[in-house]
Amino acid sequence: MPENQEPRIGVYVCHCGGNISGAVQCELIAKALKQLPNVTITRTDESLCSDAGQSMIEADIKELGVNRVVIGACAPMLHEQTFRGAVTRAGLNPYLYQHIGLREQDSWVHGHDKQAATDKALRLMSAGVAKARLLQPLEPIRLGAEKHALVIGGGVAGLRSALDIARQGLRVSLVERSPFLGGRMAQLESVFPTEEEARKLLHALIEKVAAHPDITIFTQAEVTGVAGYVGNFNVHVQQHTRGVTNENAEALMAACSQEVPDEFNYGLTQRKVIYKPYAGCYPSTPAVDWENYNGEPISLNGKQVVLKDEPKAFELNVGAVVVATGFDPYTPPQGEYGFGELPQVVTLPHLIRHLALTKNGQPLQWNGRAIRDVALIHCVGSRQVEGIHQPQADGQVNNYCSRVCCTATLHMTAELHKRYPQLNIFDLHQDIRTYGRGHEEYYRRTLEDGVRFLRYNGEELPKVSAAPKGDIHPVLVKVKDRLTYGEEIEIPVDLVVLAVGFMPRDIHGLEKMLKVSRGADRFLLEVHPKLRPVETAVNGIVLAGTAQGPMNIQESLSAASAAAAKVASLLGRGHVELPPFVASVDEHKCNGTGACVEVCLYEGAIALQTFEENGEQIKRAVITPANCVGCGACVSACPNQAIDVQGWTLAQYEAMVEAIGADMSALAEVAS
Amino acid sequence: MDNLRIDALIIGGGIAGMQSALDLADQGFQVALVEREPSIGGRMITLSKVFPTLDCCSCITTPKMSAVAHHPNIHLLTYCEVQSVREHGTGFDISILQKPRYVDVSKCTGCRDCEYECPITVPSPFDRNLGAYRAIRVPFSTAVPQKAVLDPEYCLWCGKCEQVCPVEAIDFTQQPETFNIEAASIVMATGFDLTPMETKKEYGAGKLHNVIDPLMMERFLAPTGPYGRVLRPGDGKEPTSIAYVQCAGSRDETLNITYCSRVCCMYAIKQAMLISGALPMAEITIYYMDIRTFGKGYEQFYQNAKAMGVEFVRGKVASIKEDSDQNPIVKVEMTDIGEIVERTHDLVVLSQGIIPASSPILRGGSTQAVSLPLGSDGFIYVPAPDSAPCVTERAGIFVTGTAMGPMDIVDSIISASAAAAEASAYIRENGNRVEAHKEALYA
Amino acid sequence: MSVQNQQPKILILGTLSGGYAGADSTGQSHLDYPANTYILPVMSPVMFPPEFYLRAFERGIDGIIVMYSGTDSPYKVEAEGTAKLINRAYQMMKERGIDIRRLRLAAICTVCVKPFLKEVNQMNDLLKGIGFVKDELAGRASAMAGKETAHG
Amino acid sequence: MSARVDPQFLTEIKKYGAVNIEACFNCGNCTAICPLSTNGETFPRRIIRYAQLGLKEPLLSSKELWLCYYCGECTRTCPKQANPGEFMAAARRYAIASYDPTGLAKALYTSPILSAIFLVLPALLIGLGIYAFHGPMPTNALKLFDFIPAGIIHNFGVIGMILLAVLLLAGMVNMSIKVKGEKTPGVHHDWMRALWETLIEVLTQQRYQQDCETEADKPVWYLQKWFIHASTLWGFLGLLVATALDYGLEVLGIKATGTWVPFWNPIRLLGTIAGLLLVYGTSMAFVRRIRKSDATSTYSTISDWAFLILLWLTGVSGFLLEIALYLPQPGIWAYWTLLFHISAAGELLILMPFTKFAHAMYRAIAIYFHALKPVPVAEPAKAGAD
Repeated sequence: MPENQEPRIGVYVCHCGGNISGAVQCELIAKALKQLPNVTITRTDESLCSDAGQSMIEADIKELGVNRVVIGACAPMLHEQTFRGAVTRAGLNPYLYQHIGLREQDSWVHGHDKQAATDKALRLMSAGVAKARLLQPLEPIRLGAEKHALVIGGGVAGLRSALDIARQGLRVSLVERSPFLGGRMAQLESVFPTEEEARKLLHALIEKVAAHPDITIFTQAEVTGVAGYVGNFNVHVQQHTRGVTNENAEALMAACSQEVPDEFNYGLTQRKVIYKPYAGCYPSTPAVDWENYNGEPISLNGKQVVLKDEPKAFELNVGAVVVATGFDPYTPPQGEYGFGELPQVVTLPHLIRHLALTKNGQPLQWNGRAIRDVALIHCVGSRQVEGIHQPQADGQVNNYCSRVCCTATLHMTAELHKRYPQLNIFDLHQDIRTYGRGHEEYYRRTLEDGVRFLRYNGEELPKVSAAPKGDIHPVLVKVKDRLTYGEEIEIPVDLVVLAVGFMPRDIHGLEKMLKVSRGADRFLLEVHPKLRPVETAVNGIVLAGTAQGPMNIQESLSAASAAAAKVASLLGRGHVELPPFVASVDEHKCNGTGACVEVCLYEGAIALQTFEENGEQIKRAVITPANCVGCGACVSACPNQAIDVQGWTLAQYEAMVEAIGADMSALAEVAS
Repeated sequence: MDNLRIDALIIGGGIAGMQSALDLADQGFQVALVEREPSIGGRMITLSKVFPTLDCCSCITTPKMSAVAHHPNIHLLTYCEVQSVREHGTGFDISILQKPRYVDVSKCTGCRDCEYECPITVPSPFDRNLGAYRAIRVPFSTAVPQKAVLDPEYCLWCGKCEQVCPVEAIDFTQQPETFNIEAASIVMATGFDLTPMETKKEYGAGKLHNVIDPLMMERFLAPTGPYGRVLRPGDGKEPTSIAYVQCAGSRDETLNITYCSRVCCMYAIKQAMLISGALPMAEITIYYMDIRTFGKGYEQFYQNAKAMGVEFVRGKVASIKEDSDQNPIVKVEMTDIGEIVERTHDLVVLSQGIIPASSPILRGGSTQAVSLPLGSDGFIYVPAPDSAPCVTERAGIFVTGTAMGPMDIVDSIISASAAAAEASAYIRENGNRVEAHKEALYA
Repeated sequence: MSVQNQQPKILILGTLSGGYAGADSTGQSHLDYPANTYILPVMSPVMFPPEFYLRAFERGIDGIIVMYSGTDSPYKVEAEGTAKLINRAYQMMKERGIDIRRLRLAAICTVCVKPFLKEVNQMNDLLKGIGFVKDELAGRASAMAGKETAHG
Repeated sequence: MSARVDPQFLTEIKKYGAVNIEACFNCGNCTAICPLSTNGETFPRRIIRYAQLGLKEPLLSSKELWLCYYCGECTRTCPKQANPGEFMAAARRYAIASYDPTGLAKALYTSPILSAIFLVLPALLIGLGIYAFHGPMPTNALKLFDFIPAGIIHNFGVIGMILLAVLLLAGMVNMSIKVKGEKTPGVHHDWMRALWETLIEVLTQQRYQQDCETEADKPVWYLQKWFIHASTLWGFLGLLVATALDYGLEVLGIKATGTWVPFWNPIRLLGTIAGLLLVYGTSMAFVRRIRKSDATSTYSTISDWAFLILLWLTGVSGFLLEIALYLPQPGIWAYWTLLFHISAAGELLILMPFTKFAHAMYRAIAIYFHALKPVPVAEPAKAGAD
């Protein structure tokens, strides 16, 4: 291999059609640099990036045995890759090439002083030569990648991700914690802005997912452990028994008598512990609610059947993981706007279910009382202000906007008005945020429906209390209305609806297993909102939907498809290729101080491992290249200079600095 | 230009188009990216910083531009226009017009010698006409490709550029050329325009000296901008009182634009914060109806701006007039207290809304190349936004970014990746990929 | 050809996502600045131990500007980590009698042309005033020697 | 003090017009664009807000309602096209109906059938009633008051006027009590000055003239809304004065009604000019309403039309009578015209408290209270200053 031989450096200075040569005396530099040790050939060319220029370099590598290439030309941004290509074509490792920007950083900025420009070029080029002597061949980090992705979460985002990944020709395992697919979307009735039936849309998607040959669905399953890295994650999954068979399921469900509050209807109704959340759910077979089942036998056809959960554990090898674990609606603490104290105070999700349970034509009632006046309060659990709102269990307040609630609330008021035109509806908001396509239309519509909008200040919240005796309405809402110059307005109502926001979900330590982090809002955090908006800091783990933050269905779908696109790019080729610029440890120098591990901020990038050498136990740092970003924090931390970033070593920098600081007069003399 | 056979044609080289192209190309698809301007980068490359992180905008855009330019699977077609799109099996036959640059791009090194020699100064649309460039120029410093382009409308054909060009790249004889692309799918990323200032008479109809549009303010604030500081275009004075008029081109039935433009609240707040950095003594007022800071981290951004002293006044500005010193006077009811105020500011920024790009690709009789139904808001119609947000009425044509409605950069980028996922699935499902993919050599 | 050894030398460590790209932007704008500036691309300056700067001064570099991306950096540790390292370098410089103004940390973005020029010109002006680092290193040595004599 | 919402109130006002006001999202554009709205007395949004929340008392006691001349700027520029100008008109109709103790105004505004009956019946009754007392119709010379004795007209007129005054007074007192609000102890108001200002404003319509036309598209003066309105008002007032003077001369025994005078007789001249103005003003208003020239003339209630039609008919018939007086050989039509004129004028007077006509008084009251400013209290001499 040429790269293991004594360096034979080829140095090339580009005229760049006069752009460099106009200020820099290229020929002199070539002549001067020829004097340097290890420099085999120096050349100048009118335009190195031209075909002729590139061919000349290739020929030198092949014919003169040049095994290190230094090029002084335009900015590396423009043509570094071009020349790497040329070097590779000639059979040399592409990383045995060093690019020096002589145009943007020299000739174009020092054109007034050709002497100085030439002097600078000479020093920069000799620094390049100094680095070239120390260049080592590098290979991109190539990791085998399972053409198989794991999607955690069977809500709309998880389903969409799974489908889109499978559509790119990859295998997908979909893990859902509950016995049924569909997530939060199944609890909705109609969706804005199209007014389509939520479950109809959802089922169209579920059908595609279920029918796709490359998607395996695991319900009642949870991730219990994650090891490995991009391309090769080893995921432990535990799956509970469904508890019933296709044959006996319906009969058992009918025979079952134990009932618990139905979380699908937010406890508005009861359901059995062998249950289906709703007709037409997927899978259609009922399942046992193990958390609530009291273990007592169920009598079926005279036989006593005791149901048993025998969870099975298995492993999945996947190349990437999509986290689509969704959100929880905010639950107001006891007393917030009378919640939990006044029976007439409910949340928006409650009302959605309540309305779904109320048949068309049936009057609107709550707690057996006819509803004539309703107040809806926005921003419950969102846009909270420290000192005003009761903090969460973790001491924080939700200072973010939940994005969806404004349109969802107006969508609800439109629905209420449509079904009950006589209803008086009051909407208490801070700002109306109907930002999306077709959303402002809901604002227009509800205004025209006669909904009364009142605006409160986030620091002076509306007050909800029981109405004084004798009032025909049970609840009195008081609000200092900004639209009426802060006048206090009293609204007697029969029902108060709290438009609750999105809460980051407790995903049972999953984020720790995956080593992904949460942002200040406690939702899962992306690497960068614009550069990599659906990827986490852990390579190969991507986010889909509301696990990342509040989103409506349309936005969740887009995010899920985007996550699928990332997974497809990552795994499509069967291997993952990462740039070679990662840390590497010189095992002869490392004595296991652990200083590098302390400074590293990237999970799993560097760790101390114990080796046995000559009968002794020694600790040594070991890099996992897949997790290293090459920042070099470990390099400066190591007291023994045992770590370097490949391609950017400290020794190379020392050599370059030495070349820049060196006395060049001898070189220059020869050249002139 | 040779005819091409590719998997996907991306129309529009802004951030959405670039992201779609990169996502498809990274999966190994052969992609062509058509941009009608001489450089890719779209609107985003002209911006200063981005909300809510206040990252330098070009730091995010230029790497993507560069990645597009160097990607082995992307054919970059700048200064080109789509002339017609015809169905061809499950794919399309597309006719593309290459507009003449009068510069041989295979020779041009982007040295800008021609630009320095050119005697003709032309107002630069890149700088919202606040600055000027030459009749022949590299479009802007971070343009991709870094190739000169000559503007025949202004050129005197004096030949000076031809004399100084070190690589003989100037070619006055270039003619428009037409070539064909056979593509398995199309992604529309045609972007947006601002609501024209002229439409609102009460706001001076674009005639007031110190009332500007938000993209002008971006250029004032951008490190690459024409002045490198914030000033009044009327007289160059440094403004000490600056006002933002929200919903100046949205949510207004008198303009026939009833929708919310979605980005104006955030860009106004962002600009306000940047201005307070550049002009610490400046007082900034934002007149608004509803503050719509709905995105991740946006509400906190808004609260920070309030804490920094940016004044938020609720009330729709009714009129803007000008005093004898060309100071704009804003009249508004402060609805919180029910008082009418007339305030004199040094500079007013109209937070104009987003309208669909006036691209001839989309509308205009005989030039309508891609016949796609539009929604009542004028943006490309999406029949099933709650199940397939990027799928248009025409099979094989997908839409992304602001071509489908107002959207911020984050949402555009996510939507771009989603469109890429849809397009790639479509290509695979129809089994008409053109060739085995190439891998990016040094990704 | 002759070389100009009479100019103090400024080493610039520019991050690929910040200062180095900022210098390229300055070049694209064809704006002049002093030629005694030598820009080396770096991934992140957090890799340089404080001793690195000391050795650079010993090798004849008279001023160093670290142009990093700070909080805009793609690397989590860059902003805080670099500042810590530079502070340690300042300590060591003080001990060696090197004027700490010879080492500057500046956040430069990819299109920060004006801030780039400002930093370079400021450092150049400073060096014109305070001269070569070798004199400081020698002066310190002689001062120490003088001190010892005085006390001895 | 907190106020309780009444969601039905807006529905009530909408019966009086207020097209599309439900679209209003309280942006405040209308109030800021309004050339007449001033701090302390902002409108239309304040009034709209009262209506939206059902704050009936504040709405009825707001003089702002009457300070609006309905120039239409708010409606033209409203971002929701909620038509605030028309809302103000509707709210004024609602207020007229509320101040009116008889309930007739409400019926007129809200029931087309009732208004139709009420429009035709009194006029018919007056006509028939007077006709019952009629005398001959000499054709050799025009002797109008042979046909209908002037005494009858005068007596009917005086009785009608008194009744009218009572009703109007009731409405005015109703309104005044509401608008005046609580008296602040120790604060005195310059009521003389306010009265004077009111008089000037009523006569000159200065605010209408100065503020209510947008500079940019102002038509020639005689086509301006202000002039059309003012000429109607002046015409009406001129005729009223001329008639009163004529009657006064008879009462004083100087000249019997019906005595021939040359057309340059000052009273006759005043009548002629006033009649011309009235006919011009009402005709132009007609044209504008029929053409729906702008927002202000787009929506018209039956009551609005009735008022306008009656004014026009009274004006035109009066004018015909004057022509007849100077014709050498007037036809029998002149007598019928007189009968018609008296019926129309009578109807106009009867309708006064119940239709748009009432704005003439209510606006004056509002302007008075608007002009009422506290008298600066002289600083009490400082104790121990001497």
